[in-house]
Amino acid sequence: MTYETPAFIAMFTAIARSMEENRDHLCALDGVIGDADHGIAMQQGFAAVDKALAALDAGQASPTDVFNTAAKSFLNAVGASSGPLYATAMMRAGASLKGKATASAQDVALLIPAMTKGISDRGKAQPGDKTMLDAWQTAADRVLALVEQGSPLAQVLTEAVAAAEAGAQSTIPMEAKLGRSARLGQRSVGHIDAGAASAALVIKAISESFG
Amino acid sequence: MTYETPAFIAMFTAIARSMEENRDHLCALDGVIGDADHGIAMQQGFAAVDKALAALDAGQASPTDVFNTAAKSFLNAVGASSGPLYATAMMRAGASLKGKATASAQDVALLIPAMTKGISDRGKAQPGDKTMLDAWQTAADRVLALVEQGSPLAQVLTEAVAAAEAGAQSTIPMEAKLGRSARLGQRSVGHIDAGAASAALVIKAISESFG
Amino acid sequence: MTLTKKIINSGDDVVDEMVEGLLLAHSGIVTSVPGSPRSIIARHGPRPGKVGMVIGGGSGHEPTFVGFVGKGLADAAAIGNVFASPPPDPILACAVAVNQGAGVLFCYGNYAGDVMNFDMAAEMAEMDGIEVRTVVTTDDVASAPRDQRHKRRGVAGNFFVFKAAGAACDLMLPLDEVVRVANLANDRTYTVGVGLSACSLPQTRRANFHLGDEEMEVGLGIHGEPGIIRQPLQTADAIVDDMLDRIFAEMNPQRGDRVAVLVNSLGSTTLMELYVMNRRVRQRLDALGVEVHATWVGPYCTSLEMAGASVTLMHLDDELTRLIDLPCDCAMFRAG
Amino acid sequence: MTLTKKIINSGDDVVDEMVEGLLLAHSGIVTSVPGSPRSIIARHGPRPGKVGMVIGGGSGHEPTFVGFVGKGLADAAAIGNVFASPPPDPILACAVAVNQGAGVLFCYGNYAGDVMNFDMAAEMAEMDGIEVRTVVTTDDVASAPRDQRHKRRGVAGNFFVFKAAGAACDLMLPLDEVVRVANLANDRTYTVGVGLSACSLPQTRRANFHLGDEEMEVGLGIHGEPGIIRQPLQTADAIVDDMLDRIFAEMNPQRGDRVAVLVNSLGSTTLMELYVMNRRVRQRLDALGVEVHATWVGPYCTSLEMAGASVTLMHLDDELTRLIDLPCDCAMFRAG
Ligand SMILES: Nc1ncnc2c1ncn2[C@@H]1O[C@H](COP(=O)(O)OP(=O)(O)O)[C@@H](O)[C@H]1O
Ligand SMILES: Nc1ncnc2c1ncn2[C@@H]1O[C@H](COP(=O)(O)OP(=O)(O)O)[C@@H](O)[C@H]1O
Ligand SMILES: [Mg+2]
Ligand SMILES: [Mg+2]
Ligand SMILES: [Mg+2]
Ligand SMILES: [Mg+2]
Repeated sequence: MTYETPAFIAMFTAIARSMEENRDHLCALDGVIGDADHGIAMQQGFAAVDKALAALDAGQASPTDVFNTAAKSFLNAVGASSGPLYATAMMRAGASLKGKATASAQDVALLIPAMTKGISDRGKAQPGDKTMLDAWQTAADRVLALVEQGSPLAQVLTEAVAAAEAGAQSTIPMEAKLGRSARLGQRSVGHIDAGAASAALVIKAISESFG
Repeated sequence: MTYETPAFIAMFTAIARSMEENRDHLCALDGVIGDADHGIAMQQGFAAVDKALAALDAGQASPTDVFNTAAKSFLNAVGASSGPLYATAMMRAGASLKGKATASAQDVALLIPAMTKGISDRGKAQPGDKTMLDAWQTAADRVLALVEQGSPLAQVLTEAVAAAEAGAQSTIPMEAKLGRSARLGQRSVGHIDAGAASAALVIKAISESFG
Repeated sequence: MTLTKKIINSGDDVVDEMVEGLLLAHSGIVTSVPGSPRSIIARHGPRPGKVGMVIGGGSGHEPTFVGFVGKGLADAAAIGNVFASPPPDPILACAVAVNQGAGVLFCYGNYAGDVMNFDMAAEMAEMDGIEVRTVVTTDDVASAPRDQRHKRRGVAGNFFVFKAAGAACDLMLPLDEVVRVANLANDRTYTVGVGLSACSLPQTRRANFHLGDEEMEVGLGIHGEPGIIRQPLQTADAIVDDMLDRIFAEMNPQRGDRVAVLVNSLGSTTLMELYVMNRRVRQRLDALGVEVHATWVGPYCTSLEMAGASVTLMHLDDELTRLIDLPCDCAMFRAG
Repeated sequence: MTLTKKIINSGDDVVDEMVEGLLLAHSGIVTSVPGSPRSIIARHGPRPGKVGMVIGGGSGHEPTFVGFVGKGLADAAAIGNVFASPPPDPILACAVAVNQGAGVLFCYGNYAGDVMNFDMAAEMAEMDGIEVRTVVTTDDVASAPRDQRHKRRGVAGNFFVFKAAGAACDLMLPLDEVVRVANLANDRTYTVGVGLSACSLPQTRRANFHLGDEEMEVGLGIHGEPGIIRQPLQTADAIVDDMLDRIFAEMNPQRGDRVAVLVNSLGSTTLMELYVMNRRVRQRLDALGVEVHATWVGPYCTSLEMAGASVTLMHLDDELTRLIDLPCDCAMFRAG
């Protein structure tokens, strides 16, 4: 099975819907150790992406165009920490599909490691710093292992979701090292990182969109 | 029976104690249709009076001196509406005892009409305007009638308290015409006037002090 | 009932400690009359032959009144307890301190307590040979019907009346003229406020009235006095529209008219909200062809930590325009 | 849970509507870059050969940042969503607009989001041939240990750093010197804040953290980030003493030293409370023989409607004293 531009647009619509539904929940999580706006950033960012993609000529645009448009519109709608991180993630994902009008199942699976690379390059976080990277990296590592083994896309994505959720949960006992919660030290322990929680939701929406 | 300086100092101490006890209650009453500070004004004013009188040489000071000192210290501690009204009341009371080292029972009874005159002169309220005057005037009228009949002081004061309380209650159905609540029109109806409520307490403290 | 939280030492000391702190912060601009710490005077205001201008009222409205003392504005402010008129003594001390032989203007909001105390001070000043004239501000449109304008409260519009009268004094106009200007400014100034939550006095630390979770009070006073109607919270545009409808009904603005605008916070309403309101104020004035000559946005006349805001329009003529534009130098106010 | 009350039209539009309202209110002082409404520039700031100074950050801290744009201060401010760094585009638009060939300083608070977005904008500006240098403010003493000063947040002390750096630009110092001055100002600026209640974002209208009825949070950030300790509400004097003890431990003030003081409200804490705090600040400084050169009191760096306050000291030397004293002309700030 192959995937073309509309599939990626649909993927972003699915993410946007999930962020809309989880906005207040994510704000509450961010409120515990941050500034309580993460849900707004994610909702507003993906709503802007959805709107920008709706204006795209799906017949003309390549999958890479979809990701680049998404990156730009997310960044400009959001700023914040999430803006540069997700915009870079999307640009890396777009680059990974460069020149392809259709993407293979493997291309789709490898979007997750590509996005993770973007987040890691931009934010320079390390796994264990209690950030969204803890969810993305756990998912990306699992994806790479399964792609290596030639697992089918459905399985890769299902396991990516599980890995992302585990990665998000793993932030609970961590002490924050980066971002707004970095100054909390011990007081950040015992709470999930909001960016990691939303990352798991994003990966879930991607998975369901291709599942 | 006659009354000298210490009796009037004790009277102010009794009033101060009552205002202290009723401060928050009077603030709450003022809050409904005014600015919620009447209890503070009364408490602070009579506390200042009490303090100033404590510094007075009771051997040297005349009853008039007591009232004049009280007037001055009340006014300077309070300002507000209550300040000029009570200060003028006390000055009129002091004037009514002018030249007397000892006051008769009748002199004491007539303090209430004297104070009322001060409040009325200063504030230019009419009975029925929903102010403290509604309590004072009702009490003063009763006092004058009983003094006319030659009633004993204890009876005069007891009936003055009942009249003041009735006068205060009578403000409930009134529409405010003066002071902060004047702009409320109909919305002031159904609530007791804070100044009338405190007036009844002042008269009660006076009565108990001489009772 | 839980008490509100404030950064104070004691409710009884808060006014004196505030005065101490503000004299230290703004020592180049204000000082107090020796022996009368609640009589705040401008260092560079009074000068020979100039009418002295004394404002004042209760505390809790900062920067009103203390913030409006300075060259080109008020020469002195007498400060009362929270929400309570100052007694006559500090008012008199102000009058004596700023009197330069040309007479003194008393200018303050129209409240029974202020009127009684300022009138007593005026009588005492007259006994000292100081000529005193009084103008009370009555800009709160919601506080009495139009035919009883003299009964209205003075609220945030004080700002414009003080500015115009202070400029008139600074221009060395005689007392009669200063009084005329102050009355003119007051007559042409209109305010409507809305409250979203109560404030609490430092001494009781209890909400001084109660509003429902979704309610606002239209026309409430700057001490939390009830207004004319209590209704569900509206959008910023709807709130401003209602305020301006009430103001326009009296001001009767004509195409080509000029106004000064003050969008004022009652305390905890943020600049963000005030600017959103100002946007709508401008839309409405533009639609009428009314020119906005100057705009002030911020907490100018507060009611402790109350949430809410007011809009004031001053209907300018050439004289008031010139007076409003005249530079002044006070601790918390920027002109021009 | 009940929603907080705000005077807005919609949480999604509030920032754009605020910008519209403020450009209308202060049109003599600021305007926006055509096509980039959230890039606010000074009308009289940029001029040939002058280093351009760009500040910025999330909305919700007004008058920070928009209020500090004007001659002698910042040349431009890029405005983000509430509590969110602006994206690179409006920052870049500011840099392009104020670039006069002498390079551009980016100066803003040290937050991960701001750093990423400003750095992206700096890269883009460099590609356009504009030399950009960055100084992040790190004045919040409570936000990291002393040996990790570079990790600290930038809070109300922005005010002093922007003032000094803006004055350096106004004096036509070259970019290297401006960067040196900004770093010097930041190194000598210390802030500690306390929070008494939460704020709420306009989009959610829910308290963004929870504090007990009698509690305060010492060292909290200007977005409601938790501080270093949560404890029962203290008196004003005790709160100030604790703040100053933390500041003095780092600043190490000596008899004869000079400081500038900022007593700042986080939103709904009143001027009355701030002046009470200032009184104590002065008592403590007097006791140490430290001279207060200038004092600012008011809401300069807010956190929406949060209750709370901060104290900032800038440890002056002769150079900083001169820079702080230099007149400036912005919408919401009075210097000198
Ligand atoms: N350097 C970083 N690398 C990766 N993720 C980061 C980094 N800094 C912050 N984050 C993530 O960003 C999240 C906060 O995002 P958001 O609330 O949208 O932005 P802001 O911090 O500007 O309010 C955090 O929960 C964390 O997961
Ligand atoms: N002109 C007046 N004559 C008599 N009493 C008045 C007058 N104006 C106000 N009052 C009384 O004063 C009371 C309010 O006093 P207080 O709260 O101490 O002063 P303020 O109105 O300045 O807050 C009212 O409840 C009313 O009884
Ligand atoms: Mg956040
Ligand atoms: Mg009252
Ligand atoms: Mg009062
Ligand atoms: Mg944020």
